[in-house]
Amino acid sequence: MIIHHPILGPRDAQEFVYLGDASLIERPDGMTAGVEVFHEYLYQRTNPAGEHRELWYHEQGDRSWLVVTRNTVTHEITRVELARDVARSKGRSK
Amino acid sequence: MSQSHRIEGGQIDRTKTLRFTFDGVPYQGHPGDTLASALLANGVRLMGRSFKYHRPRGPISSGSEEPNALVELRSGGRQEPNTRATVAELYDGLTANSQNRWPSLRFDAMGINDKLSTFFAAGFYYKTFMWPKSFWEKLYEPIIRRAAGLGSVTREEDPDAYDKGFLHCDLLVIGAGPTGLMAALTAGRAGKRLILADEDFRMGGRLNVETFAVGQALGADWAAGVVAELTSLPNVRLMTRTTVIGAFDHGIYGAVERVSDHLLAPAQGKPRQVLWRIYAGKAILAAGATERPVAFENNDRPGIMLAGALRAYATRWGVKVGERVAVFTNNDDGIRTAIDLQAKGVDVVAVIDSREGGALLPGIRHLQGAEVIDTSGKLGLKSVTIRQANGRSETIAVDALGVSGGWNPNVNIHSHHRSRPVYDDAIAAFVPGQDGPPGLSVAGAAAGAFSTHAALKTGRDAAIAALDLTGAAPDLPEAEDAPTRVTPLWFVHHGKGRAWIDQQNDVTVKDVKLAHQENFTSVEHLKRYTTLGMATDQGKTGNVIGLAVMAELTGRSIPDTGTTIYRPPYTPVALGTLAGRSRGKEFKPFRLTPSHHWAKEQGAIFVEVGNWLRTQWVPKTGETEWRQSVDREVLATRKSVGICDVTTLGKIDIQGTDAGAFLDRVYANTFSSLAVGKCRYGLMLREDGIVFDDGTTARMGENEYVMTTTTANAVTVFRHLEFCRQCLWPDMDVQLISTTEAWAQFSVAGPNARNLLEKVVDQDISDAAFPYMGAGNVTVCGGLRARLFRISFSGELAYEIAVPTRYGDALLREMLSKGAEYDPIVYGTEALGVMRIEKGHVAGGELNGQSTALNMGLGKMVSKKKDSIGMVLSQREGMVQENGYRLVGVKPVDPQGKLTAGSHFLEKGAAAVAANDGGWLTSKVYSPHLGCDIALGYLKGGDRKIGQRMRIVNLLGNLDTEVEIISPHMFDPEGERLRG
Amino acid sequence: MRYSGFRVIAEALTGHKGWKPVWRDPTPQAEYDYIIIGGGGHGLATAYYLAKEFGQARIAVLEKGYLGGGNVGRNTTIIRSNYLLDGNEPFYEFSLKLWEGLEQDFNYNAMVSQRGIINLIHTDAQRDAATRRGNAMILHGAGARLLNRDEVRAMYPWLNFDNARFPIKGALMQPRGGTVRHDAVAWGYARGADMRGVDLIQNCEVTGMRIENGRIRGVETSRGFIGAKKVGVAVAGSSSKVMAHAGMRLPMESHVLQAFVSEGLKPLIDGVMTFGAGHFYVSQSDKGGLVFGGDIDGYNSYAQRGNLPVIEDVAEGGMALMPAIGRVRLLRTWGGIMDMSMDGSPIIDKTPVEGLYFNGGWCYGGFKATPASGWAFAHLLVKDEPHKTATAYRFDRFLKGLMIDEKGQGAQPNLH
Amino acid sequence: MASLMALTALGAREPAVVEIGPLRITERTDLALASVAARRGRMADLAAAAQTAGVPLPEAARHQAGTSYSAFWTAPEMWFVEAPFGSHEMIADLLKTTLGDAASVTEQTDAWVAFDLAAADPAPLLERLCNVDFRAVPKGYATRTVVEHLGVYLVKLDQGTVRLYGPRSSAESLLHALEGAAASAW
Repeated sequence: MIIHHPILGPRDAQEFVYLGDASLIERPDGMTAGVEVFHEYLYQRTNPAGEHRELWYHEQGDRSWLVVTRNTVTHEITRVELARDVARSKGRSK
Repeated sequence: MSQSHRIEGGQIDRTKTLRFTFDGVPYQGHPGDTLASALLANGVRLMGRSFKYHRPRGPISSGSEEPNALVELRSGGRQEPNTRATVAELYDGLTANSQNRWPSLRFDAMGINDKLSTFFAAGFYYKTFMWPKSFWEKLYEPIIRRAAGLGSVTREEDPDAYDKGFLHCDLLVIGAGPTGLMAALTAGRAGKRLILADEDFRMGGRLNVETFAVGQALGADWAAGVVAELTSLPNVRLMTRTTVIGAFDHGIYGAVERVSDHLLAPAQGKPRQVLWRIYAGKAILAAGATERPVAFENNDRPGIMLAGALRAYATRWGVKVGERVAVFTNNDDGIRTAIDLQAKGVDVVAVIDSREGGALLPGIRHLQGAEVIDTSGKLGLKSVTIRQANGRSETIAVDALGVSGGWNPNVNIHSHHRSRPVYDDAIAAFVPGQDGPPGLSVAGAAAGAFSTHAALKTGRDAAIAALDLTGAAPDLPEAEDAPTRVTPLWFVHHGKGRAWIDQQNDVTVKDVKLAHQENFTSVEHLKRYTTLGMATDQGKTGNVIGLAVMAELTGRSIPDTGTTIYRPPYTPVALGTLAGRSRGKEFKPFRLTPSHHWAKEQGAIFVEVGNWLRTQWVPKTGETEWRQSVDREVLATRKSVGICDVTTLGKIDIQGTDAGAFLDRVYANTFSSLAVGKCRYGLMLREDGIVFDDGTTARMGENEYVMTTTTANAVTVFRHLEFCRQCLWPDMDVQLISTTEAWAQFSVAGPNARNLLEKVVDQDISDAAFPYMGAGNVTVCGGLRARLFRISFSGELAYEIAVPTRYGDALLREMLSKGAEYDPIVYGTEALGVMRIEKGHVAGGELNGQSTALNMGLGKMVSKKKDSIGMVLSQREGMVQENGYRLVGVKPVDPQGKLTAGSHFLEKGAAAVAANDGGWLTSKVYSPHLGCDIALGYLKGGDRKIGQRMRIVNLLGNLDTEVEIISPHMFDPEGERLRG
Repeated sequence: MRYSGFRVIAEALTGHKGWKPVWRDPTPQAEYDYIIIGGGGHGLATAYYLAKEFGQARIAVLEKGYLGGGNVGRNTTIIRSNYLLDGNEPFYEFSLKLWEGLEQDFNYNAMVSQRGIINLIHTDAQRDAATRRGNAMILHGAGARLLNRDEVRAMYPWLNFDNARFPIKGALMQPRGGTVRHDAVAWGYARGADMRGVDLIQNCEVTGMRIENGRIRGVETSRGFIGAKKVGVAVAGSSSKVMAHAGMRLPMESHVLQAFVSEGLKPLIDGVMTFGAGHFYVSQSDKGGLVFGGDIDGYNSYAQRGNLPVIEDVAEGGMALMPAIGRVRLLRTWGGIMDMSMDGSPIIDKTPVEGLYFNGGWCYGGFKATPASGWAFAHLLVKDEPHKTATAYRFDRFLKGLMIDEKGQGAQPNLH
Repeated sequence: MASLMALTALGAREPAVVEIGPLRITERTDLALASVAARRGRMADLAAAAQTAGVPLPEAARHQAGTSYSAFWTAPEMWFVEAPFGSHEMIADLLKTTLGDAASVTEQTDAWVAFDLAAADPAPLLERLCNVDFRAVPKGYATRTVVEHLGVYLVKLDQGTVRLYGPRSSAESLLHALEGAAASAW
């Protein structure tokens, strides 16, 4: 597969390490959320057959974490964003 | 009798003679020959035996679709089983042997299977061999396994090298027949980066075979002209002997280039084959079409082949397969074979044309509405029996028969993304369907456009479309544009004999009928039940016929019956090629420590730790047992001082104004409160509350920390930290970089550790100036920058000292010589393990990805006062059970008693059953200090069992040892030594 | 129709005219007591045991494609019970015991062949882990042996012993491990179920679930609504898709696992072997092909096809272990879709919907589990209680912190 | 300064020079290296300080040569800065002093082994080693890539010269891979 890195352009997916659903960005706050909320966050997956937003890490590249929107049936990639930007757009900061 | 069947013409170099042997018999051929063409030129038709019935077989094709003519090529470590003689390029000195026969190809004892074939109907084995139960492994299966298989593998190492590589292009053209050449010419002239790949050693495809003109030239000459032009273009890469094996995601194609297979052996330093990963902006599949036979009784005898192959042997290779030849066809292309052969002076005794009507061939006996119903000739064709339109049968003596049932477009690569081909009634064949690999278009015969004109035109158009070309395109040369005129004929209805569909796997029309009778009517069931299409040719010639037979039996149309799709690779690929250079010692790169060269001089024993080679121990003269060395290293360290290379531990530089706050989030314990110049043991959890990693992290400055990870987790911890930094807390001011290899780091441990270090460190490192858990920048040996950490994994007064890696070797030698008065020794990973287990420090065996801080006795380290990764989920009920596993120390009651890591805990007197399983030993060593085996283990409720006696049982080694459960801190539990 | 050697001979002598269809193609009835969604190995085994062992009737299996077309038809055919953890080992041992009597039980030769499995050991840490595992196996009655280097060498002298990057130091062996002719498992169960009146309905895709007041009433299918008192889902690979019809999210991801077969060869490898220093495992089929595999491709996928890097990675492992196979050719690759669960272990459990039961999350270990999975799922469907060997396979184990994580990789499905 | 004798990454006193066909591989032990990363929100400050200090901070995927300092981009807001080892052995300290608290600076000199590859056309070699489209990328291109399982930085210094930074501990394996590919390429 080829991932069009927002900074570096097309790169072979072999340079990346896959993590999983991009919802892993939305980690609850451990001081307020309990076991059930963390359970939902860490374990439950939508696992769609179709468009999937997922985290890839450019380990053999610039070490950027990316959010890749990819179709799990065709493997077509329609969007690639820096995970940091996505995280900020979700209101994450420090 | 040399080359008795060689006739005039062909693209072989008759000025040179190549010698080769088949089954030990010497023959001659010419450059340009394949093994099959050369054997046929020598009158050899029998080249193999079938898989199941061991039927005598010759080649049916002249290409990679060949199911029959499989040989063991070469010998020794280079022996290649199942090599298709039809594509094996002849070279001087080639040796080949027939396979799957005993004692010889002509007299194969297993040929008895053919006589008993009625007992070996499709799937018979599913219905028998079940009694008595134990006989399957003992009797039936061993017999079946010995009989099965095709070629044999030598047990020797393959001596040849294989390479891999990466290519980039705007356009990949797969196949260099008329379609591919025209596409390439169009793109090449437009200046596009182009790769043209063809599996043959000569480009041109069917143009090398056909006798008609393209433009003003013979087709082959036109092709040669185009190849010459393309060769002159700097933007074009022509790759002969290169098979595109698969279409993978996003325009990545795999291709195998056979660099040296046409040579006796690869040239010095050169690989046998190269696996290329081609990154193609666009691709055109111009793979042509494969002729298919017709199933009729005994249609598998040597001498019966595809009509196009019969023609190819005559025209391209100058070989007549037989003296008296007939052609059996249902389409006009078969007719072409008769015409070309006759023009070559071959005696064409009959054309058996299943179609009715139309013009009769002049000068040839042309029987219309006729079919071949049987053949004779045990080891090679002697006659065919035909049924004429009027129903009369007749036997005709022939020694070769060309069969054409039409042509199947080579859609294979187009369906590698699971696109299903669709049936085209006009050509009675499957053509590419929808949803093929994005960026891949199909042209020419592969798309069902069979005439030469259509090939040239669709090739050109495909290139224009793929690349959005706007300039002038090359003119199309004049070429034949004749229709194929095929009237489907899949199998000849006649009698009770066997008519082969899949020749290698011996699948006959009868087998398909039986599958239908038993309701294995889905195309996938048909394939799996009969093994149709599962042979080395993957059904390139037979699949469609099997499908058509099933369609007739079920009364459904062929499209309704379905089709199987093709998967990579297009043709089988040597595993060596797929592995490239990653084999033997080169399987993974080595990582060498800064002390490696010193250790090698000392005769050290090394151990693989991931990709690292670490010193396991350093034997001294006279030491014959590893334990002698390890015990000595431990005792010498505890007595005076020992040095260990710990460079392999991961080191991560963490800077930024939020570095401390960041560490508080990623570690279970707190780091923001750590004073500058101090270090602290850190425990890192995964989000699921399981311990991820541990290590000491030092605060080198207000906004600067150095984190240490375990050797094993250095990469995964770094990745995790980047995840936390970028995805969870994107606005924290934290910068990370690995410095693992930048510093050579040595542990210096033992009562004389400080004394020794004082010989090299330029600053005051007294206990007052550099207390326990101190950390800081120092210099050594008169000003070399260094880092010093006062940390201990051994329980001794200990430091870790780091210098830039290039000075590591020198620092080690300097410490050994400057500190000689303390008799320093260098210890390896074994002694390291002994000392850490004596101290109850966790390492690999305990950090197993299944254990919590609580399990390790470190539960209190998980701070609840702050949010950190894993804190919440570490509190789940199943992970805080009172009777859960706890880390304990173990020693045998009898000091002579033995322990083994991985052994399990049982109570005294308890039966060795799972219900009594108390846990297991994670790590075990011999402690020279305590004079007995000691171990760490996870024991259920272990914290409440200290002082109790249990048994340690290893059921794999008949070990049953009474032990005492003790604190994991087995040596100097108060830690007086390390604070000394 | 009972199969036997005599029958084969008798049919051979009379032109094979007497063989009957192995299963019927029934029209779906309006309602069943049990609907099993998924005509793969687990679904067919469940139906078979429901009828045979639990005496149930009015059972249908709904299959969207053809019987046995899922992972039971696309795996590397290995059976073993060499598991480590208490939650797993009794279940897989139960499964192995069922394999050992399976052919006589369903009168179909699935070629269950216990030629042994060895897991090669390359480091001391691996030996310690193998010792722990081997002891756990013996404690559970599964049997195990620890082989030293010489014993491995005696078995396969042509492995890379002398020039290995990671030397072979021994192996953990389960002599009872082996292989089974995978398609025959599906066909044997299908035939056995059909003979006992189970309706096996092919080309029938479930498109929805009718749930009223928290209770399942039946399923919508491409062939219309079919009512049911109880519905069991056994569609591993597609579990998330099917359970979404009931509004459920699952602790799993779908991933592609590729497998490979070489051209046919004369006997080279007798048993099953796994390489402990890379991603590679191999056996040789009775037909002669080397059947081998490695890691999953590693990203969510429903595509049933993989990519080149994993093919290369597997070949590298193979060549590192067996330098003699350089000229052996890879014939065919295929990809199956795995339910990769959050701890690498399966789920056989009730759901919040009354009458709806779930069986999935088999990761790439589902084939060997087929008999026990079918049996345990049938048990659950009939008795509403988990089978004694499957009590740990609950949905709530993640909430409770009772993961069954053999590899210790945590909640990252692609690492299991 | 110090009395300790350095060893090269290949364990020798002197850097290696290897010639294979038209290729010359030169081990570079005379380069000092440090990573420079902008502190959060301080990119402008860093850029200004770098400009003053003569430290180039090229855009993504680029290498830029300077008078004493050269640099290539490695990650968002992060660079590897090169300088002559003889004059800049203390490169990290020097850069910290000049760049101040706008940057996080870390010494990287000995984390890497550097090989300069020189040939009239290195493409036949590189296409056997990594997926970089060497013919297409411009002079000054810098990227991280993978060579025989090893993560390396590749810098196209000019049409015929390539610098590879590989993990120092694997210097021997990397050189071995280069030699094998070179023998195959030419």
